[in-house]
Amino acid sequence: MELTTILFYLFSLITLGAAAFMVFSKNIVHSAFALMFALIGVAALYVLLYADFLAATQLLVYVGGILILILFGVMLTSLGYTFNFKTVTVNLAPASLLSATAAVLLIFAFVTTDWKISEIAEPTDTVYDLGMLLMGDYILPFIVAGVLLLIAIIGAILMSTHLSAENREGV
Amino acid sequence: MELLLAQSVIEPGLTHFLVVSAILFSLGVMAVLSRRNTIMVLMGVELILNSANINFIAFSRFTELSLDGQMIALFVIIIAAAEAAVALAIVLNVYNRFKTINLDDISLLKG
Amino acid sequence: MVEHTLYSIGQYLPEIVITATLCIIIVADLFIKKESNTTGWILIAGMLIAGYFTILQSGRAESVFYDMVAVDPFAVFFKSVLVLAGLFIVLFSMNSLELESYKSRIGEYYMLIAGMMLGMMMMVGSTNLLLMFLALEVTSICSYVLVGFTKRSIRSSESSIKYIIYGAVSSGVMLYGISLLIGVTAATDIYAINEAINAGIDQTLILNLAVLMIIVGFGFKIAVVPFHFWAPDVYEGAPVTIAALLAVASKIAAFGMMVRFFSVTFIDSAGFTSAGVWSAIDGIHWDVLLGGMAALAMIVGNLTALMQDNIKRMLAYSSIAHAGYILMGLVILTSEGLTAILIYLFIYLFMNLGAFYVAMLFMNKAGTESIEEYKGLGFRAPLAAIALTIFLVSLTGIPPTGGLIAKLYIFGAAVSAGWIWLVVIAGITTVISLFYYIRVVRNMFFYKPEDNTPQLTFDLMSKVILIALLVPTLLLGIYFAPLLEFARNSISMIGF
Amino acid sequence: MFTQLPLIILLLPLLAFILLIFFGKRLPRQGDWLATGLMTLTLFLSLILLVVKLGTQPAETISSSFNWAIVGSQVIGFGIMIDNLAAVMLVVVTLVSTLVHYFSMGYMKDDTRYSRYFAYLGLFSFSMLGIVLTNNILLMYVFWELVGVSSYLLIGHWYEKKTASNAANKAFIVNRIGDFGMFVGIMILFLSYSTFAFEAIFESISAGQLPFGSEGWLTAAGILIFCGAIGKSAQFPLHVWLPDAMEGPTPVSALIHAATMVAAGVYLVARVFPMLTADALLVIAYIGAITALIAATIAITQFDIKKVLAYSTISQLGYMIMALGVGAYTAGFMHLVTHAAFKAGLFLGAGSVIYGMHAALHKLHNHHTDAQDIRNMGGLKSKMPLTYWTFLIFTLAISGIPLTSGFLSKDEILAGTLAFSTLNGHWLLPLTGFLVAGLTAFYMFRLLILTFHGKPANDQVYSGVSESPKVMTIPLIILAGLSLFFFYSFNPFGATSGWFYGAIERPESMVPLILQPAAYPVFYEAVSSVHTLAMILSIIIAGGGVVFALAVYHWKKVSADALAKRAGLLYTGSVNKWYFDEFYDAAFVNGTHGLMKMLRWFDENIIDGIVNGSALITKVLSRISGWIDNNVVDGLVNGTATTANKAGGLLSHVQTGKVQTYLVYVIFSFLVLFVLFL
Amino acid sequence: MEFQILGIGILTWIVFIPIVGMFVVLLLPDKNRNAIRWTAAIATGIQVTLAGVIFTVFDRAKLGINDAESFQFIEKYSWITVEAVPWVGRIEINYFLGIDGLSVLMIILTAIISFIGVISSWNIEKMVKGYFALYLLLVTGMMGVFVALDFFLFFIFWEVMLLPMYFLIGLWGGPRREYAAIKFFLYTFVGGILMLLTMLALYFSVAYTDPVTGQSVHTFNILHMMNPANYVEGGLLSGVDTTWRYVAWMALFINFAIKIPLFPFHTWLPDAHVEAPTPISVILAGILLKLGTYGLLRVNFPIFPDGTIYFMYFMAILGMISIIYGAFCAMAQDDFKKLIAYSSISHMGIVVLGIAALNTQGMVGGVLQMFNHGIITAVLFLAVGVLYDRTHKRGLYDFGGIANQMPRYTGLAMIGMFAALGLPGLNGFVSELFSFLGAFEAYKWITIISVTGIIITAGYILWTIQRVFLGNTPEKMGRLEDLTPREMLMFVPLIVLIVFLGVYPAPAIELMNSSLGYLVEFVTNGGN
Repeated sequence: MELTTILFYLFSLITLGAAAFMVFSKNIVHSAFALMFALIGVAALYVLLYADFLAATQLLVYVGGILILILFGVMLTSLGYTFNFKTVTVNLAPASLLSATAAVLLIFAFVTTDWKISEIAEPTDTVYDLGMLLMGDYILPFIVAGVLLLIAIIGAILMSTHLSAENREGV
Repeated sequence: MELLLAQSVIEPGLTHFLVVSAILFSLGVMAVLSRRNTIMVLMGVELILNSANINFIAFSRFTELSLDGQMIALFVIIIAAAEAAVALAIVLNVYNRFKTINLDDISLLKG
Repeated sequence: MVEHTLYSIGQYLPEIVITATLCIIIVADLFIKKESNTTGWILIAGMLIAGYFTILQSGRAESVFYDMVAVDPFAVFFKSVLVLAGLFIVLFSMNSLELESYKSRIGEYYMLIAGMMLGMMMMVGSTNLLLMFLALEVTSICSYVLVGFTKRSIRSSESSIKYIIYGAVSSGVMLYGISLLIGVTAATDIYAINEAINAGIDQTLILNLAVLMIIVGFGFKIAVVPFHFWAPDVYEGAPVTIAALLAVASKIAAFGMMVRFFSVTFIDSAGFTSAGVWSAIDGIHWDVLLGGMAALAMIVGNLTALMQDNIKRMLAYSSIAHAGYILMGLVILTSEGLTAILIYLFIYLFMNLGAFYVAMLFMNKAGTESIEEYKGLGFRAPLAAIALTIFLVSLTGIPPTGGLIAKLYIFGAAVSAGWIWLVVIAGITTVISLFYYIRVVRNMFFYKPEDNTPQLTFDLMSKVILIALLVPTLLLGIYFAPLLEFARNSISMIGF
Repeated sequence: MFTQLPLIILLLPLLAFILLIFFGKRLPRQGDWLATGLMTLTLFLSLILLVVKLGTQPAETISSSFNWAIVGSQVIGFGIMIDNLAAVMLVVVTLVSTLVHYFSMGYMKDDTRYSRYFAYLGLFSFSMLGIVLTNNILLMYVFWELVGVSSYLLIGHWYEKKTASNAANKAFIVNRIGDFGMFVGIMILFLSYSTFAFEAIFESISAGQLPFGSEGWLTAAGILIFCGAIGKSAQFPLHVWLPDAMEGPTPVSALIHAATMVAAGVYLVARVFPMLTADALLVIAYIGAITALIAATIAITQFDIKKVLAYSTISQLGYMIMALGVGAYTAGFMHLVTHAAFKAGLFLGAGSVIYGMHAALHKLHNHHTDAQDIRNMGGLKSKMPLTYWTFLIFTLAISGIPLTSGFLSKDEILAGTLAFSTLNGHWLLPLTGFLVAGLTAFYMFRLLILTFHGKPANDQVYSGVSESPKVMTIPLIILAGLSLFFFYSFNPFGATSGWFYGAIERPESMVPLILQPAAYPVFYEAVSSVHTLAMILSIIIAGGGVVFALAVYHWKKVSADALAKRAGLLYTGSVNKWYFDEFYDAAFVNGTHGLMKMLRWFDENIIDGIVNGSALITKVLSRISGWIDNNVVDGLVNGTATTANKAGGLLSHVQTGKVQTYLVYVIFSFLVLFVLFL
Repeated sequence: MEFQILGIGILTWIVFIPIVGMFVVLLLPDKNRNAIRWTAAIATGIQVTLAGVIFTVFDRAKLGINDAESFQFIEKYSWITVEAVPWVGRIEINYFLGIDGLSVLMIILTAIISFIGVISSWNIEKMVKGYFALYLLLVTGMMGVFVALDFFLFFIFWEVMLLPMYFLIGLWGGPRREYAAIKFFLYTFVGGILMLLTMLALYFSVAYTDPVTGQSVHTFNILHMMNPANYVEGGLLSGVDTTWRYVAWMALFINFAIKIPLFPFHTWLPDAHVEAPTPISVILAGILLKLGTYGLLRVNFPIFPDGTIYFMYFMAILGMISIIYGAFCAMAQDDFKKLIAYSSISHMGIVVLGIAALNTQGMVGGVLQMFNHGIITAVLFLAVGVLYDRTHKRGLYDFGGIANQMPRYTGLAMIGMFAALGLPGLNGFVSELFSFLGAFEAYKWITIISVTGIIITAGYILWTIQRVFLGNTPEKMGRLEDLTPREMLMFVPLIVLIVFLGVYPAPAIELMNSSLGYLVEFVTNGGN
């Protein structure tokens, strides 16, 4: 058994276990931290897939950015009136049925499919290649992604600021 | 069959990663469908996006897709960040108006 | 490489102009007085310039940005239609009483519309799955915010949260589908995907799964049954201008993208020239699937619309039904079908915008969205009421209005392709649609207003906008040859 | 002259009609002089025509026609045909009409719609003349219906009375039923021969062309056309309208319902005689016989003076029809002519009596006594001598007493039936004939005696009665004269030698040989061999009837009540007109009413219901109408509105407003679609 | 082409004069009611004049039907033409007007009834401007249907009538007007959709070869659709006696049957008639119903001769049921207007029976009956309207003794009623006669049963006369004024026509004789 194999199973287990914990946990803060573990697990899986740059990005953006954002969200919306990190579930029966079915179907599809495999060799430096692609073939998506982030930031500010405060300013 | 199974246990190939992503996807769906808390739902969405990303990167390793897959995954992460920012801002806004972020209770519009 | 990038920029002027406008608005918003409409005018100017550049692109057929973007008649058609829709939406917005109390943020509002325009124009031109998804997300994120723009309205907030959750999940599923499609074909470019498919794909199960998941995303965007549930709630909660934008522009863009995706990706490139009919590859019957969805959309949309009292909600269901009619054209996937889609969308633009506009005017002046409370409006505001009547009649498809021509072509294409059962359902549901449209008309005209209610007066600009929407709606019902020509020439996509 | 003169004769009454309808009220004396004058002129012209026709071209049939319309390649011509039959009939019609005009000037003097009345008389005369003059069965049908409508208008002249308008309706509708048959007959003829003209049709038949290639259709066509006659001539089973039609003014009854219009049926049969097959004729004969018998048995027990006359008319018409049916063509037609004179006289006489009674009752302000009931009369002989004597002559004529015209024609008919039975063995026909002859004599004398003899029923009234004015009595006298034998034949015991028999001859049958009735020579031989026997029998039977009537009502040797009691059911049946009206009411009128109510219900609930009910439309319509009108109570609509709301609720239920529920639907749909496409 | 006014063909004039009138009406101030009325009167008056010109000039010998050469007053301009793109033929929609013996009578009828309708609308006081604008639009639609030879144009005119009619019933009608209006709208719209689909199927199955360019051109030209040679190989409706052709025939038939209205598609009619204001009832019964039978003759018969022959009996039986059923239902009504509405069903059944016979007599009778019924029923509805104006009642039991109070009115109305009853000497008889004659040749028993309808008709008409005109005046009715000169003006022309055509129908028959004869020949030969 090679190391990569062991690592794969390990990280897969971590990822899926954390994700499952996140989904089923009653406490939202616990869920958020479980999500962190899941995301880290995914990053590790990226490494196994030779995507080291992506793994780094995953850690930076997701764990460093999005997760913090989510935690902020949790805090902001759970503070103020009551401290309540507990959350409840709805649609439990249909949701579990549907997601279980989805899982079964997807796994069935993946397992039965005869994939055309053409494995690539372990690349030396994905960062360079990715950078070249980004400035070349993917220049347009790159720029657009920038615009998207700009819009998202302005939109987020727009949505999160209090209007009532402005009203007081007499606008 | 047994041999195939044994082999696949031993060597993690494309299918292994896909299966992981499938389970992750389903868990995301589960969260989206079943959690009352809006933020939980958003976390579920993140799981879905991550599962797709696993696919992209797995394909980039195991098929002729090569780096394109990683590229797409990169953009997906950016998109996820933007979406999360906006979504959380909206959640805050809703929280200000409804004093709750339980999706179940946000249902004035119907019929 | 750099040369190509530079050249591509030259071919991408409309989008670039919009992006520039977006930036200018952000900057201008910092300096100008908050109460003015200046940012709106800037956007209009930007869109006009973009429209101008779009027209300059007509007749061209090339691929730019490393085969990610097509500049072809198809894209030009959609871009011009989108610009037209955008112009009207901005004009509506300037008139909207609803937005009046958000004047301090109107700059952001127009900025977001600009962003949405950018996203939509990219949607219709992209030939790369990544760019398509990115464009879709740009559009969506802008629209999520716009739907919640009127923050004081609790309904607006609710609709924005519903919209973003629904949208995020849908696009997540779609993304998963895209990942599978890319994985199975090892290509991101739709032409390359097409090649791979034509070369023979063994993994049809995955292909099915992938396309189905992608359809979830498209279905969400065009609001077609069974992916339509967000539409009524969101339309009702959103500001009416944004509801119009979603019902018209965003739907048009999504159709543009969807048509391009399906007709390029699943074309049988061998059979295409000889048979004269585009046919999807063997063993996969997306046409039946889409046909079923179209039928469902027509049935559910029209039936549920019967029950509605809120005019925006009614128009939401009506637009779900219309999505069904338009989808018929895609189901057929012949050149006639595609022509019919373009014709339909073009006419749909005017009549649906018109209906939304009058609804907005009535909301401004009479303060109601309830169809029940439209009673007597025909006497209080004859011009607007007559205009609304014409728009609704057009939506029903009664001559001499453009709506008939739209239906005529879509039905005709379906008949010629032998989709009789679909056409029959379309016919029956058209009859059903008569009821809810005519109910509005009846309420307006068949009841006398109460004695002391004042006449509603509209300013000149409202009237001009109204006429600008009315004239094409009527004219296209009588003389539609140019449109026909335009649409016919516009179905050619790059590579075909 | 034979093209213009008939046209003028035809159009003069129409002119009168048009002038009176538009200007009647503004003319002096409301234009009665105009109508009467024009009618008199018509009479003279008709007489001239008759004389000239008989004098110059007795054997010719003169016809002229023009193209009325061209449909496809078929030319439909209309025209005029003058043969002896038409010429004689023309005089009969114009004569009776003229006399009725004169009589009406007195009788209708104070009527509120005096000019309208004369206008309608003009319309009637026009239509009747049209029937007589046409050469074409379609045109005949046209005038046939016009006669019907003018009769409708005249019966309903006093339309304020419900009974009058009812009677008018009844007359029209019952006639329509007959006309329906005639119409079908006409269609058969036209489709077989592509023409409506009598002569052309006969020619084609004689050339061996059968309708739709079948002999049965020829018989059917004949019988169907005869249906028209059944209606118009009040034959069994459509005779019920005629007694009711007596609601019209009495002169109208004389004109239309005794002398001319009802005779149109007979004229029709005479016209189409050449195309009638033996079978058809047999049917005709039996219908006539049945009619004659039924009507006579009813007439015996009636007390309304006009009703008695009405039933007697039906009976006599049955006679004529029977005569034609058995082949006694000339006799039948002659009876038409003689009957026209004496029956018109009888009606006018009755009119005179009613007029007198009315005037007397009016003076006494007595409005509850029926002026037409013979039980309220009696002994009027001395008060109205002119009326009485003329009435007597008419009664003798109708009873078939020698020296009258009625004797001549009736005798020939009876001989004809007898001859027919000797040839074919249909002995029921002569039996009926003789029986009816006796009954006729009986009830006519009963009428005469009860009206004019005996003691007055009410002295007060009696004293008020006086003779009618000259304008009314002179027509009576003229008609009485015409009821004597010498106008028709100088031999009081045989008409065959008279001018009438010379002028009117039975036409040759055109139908194929195997379908023909007995040939004329054969028949004629049979007639002459039984003629004397028939004559003797008829005199005896008629005399017997008269004597019996005298015995019962004049000499009171036999009690009428006792007779009635002994007759039992027969009497009750007769008094109640054999329950025809009741039967028709129950079977047809109520049937129609029931059917129409049922269909209306069906239409409003089932057809409309199906339309409304086809699930969606119901829902929509009901909702919409619910919105539309909350005040109108509409059970159907309201009932479905609630179910519609339920259905609407079901659909809206999907739209819960909960975004996660929507997502459940989405994922579910996705999975379902996937499984479907797997 | 020879008849042009200001360079525009006479048919265009006669169709679009009311639209011109409509715009004038819209421009006139609301207050100036008389000017609005006069505008409408002048517009329709011009139509009558033009119809008169057409009547005079019309060449009776020309056949028409499927031969473009022998149509008259042809106007043909290209309307929509899109040149060929590689894999689809050229498409073509034409502005193609023309008349033949089939349509000329209908044009005259439309002109006359529209004009009378304006006169009868004179006392409309509510929203005069809107009323006349819609009225004139309606007139254009009706006239257009009768002259259009391009299916698309035909369809447009057909559907254009919907909305004005909806408003005219819905805004100016009686108490249940909205229900009636929506019902009318619904029914007709259903038919319209069926026609639309069939039209499209035809369009794609028919392509003629352009003699100039040799291109294969898909076309909406009705005349081209009649030519079996123009059906493309493998088209949905190509071939003879195929299922799809029968389906298409049936779809069109249902559309037209709704308009006629034929049992069991008739239930919109009583409601619409009862609720509509008098002039609209007149238009509805006088012209609109004829569109249905006209459509059958113009479209169904020549384009689908195979279907027509196949469904002959079916049509005849429906005609028969309509005759009897309509008559019985009419008899059961207490409402004067409803009674006339049902009588229309009965009388239109005669038209269908006549044309279903597929022979010249039946055809001539049917078309003549269309004209005659238009005139007669107009008189009857006007008659009801006159009474309604005075008493605001329509129940048959509300009246009585009108004859004494309004003698002139009674006279005129009774002529109308007798014409409806089929009295010889009045026009109704002539057309019924030919219809039945034709039908009898084809269907013996069906016709015999149908003819019994005339007995029932006599029954309900006489009953109505008795209840309304005869008897004594009920006390609550009060004194009624006899016809005013304006009312006389609307009655007299129609009555004159009734009598004249009853006595001498040749002028009307000769207009259509040759065309209809040819139509029969054409259909019975299976379109060759």
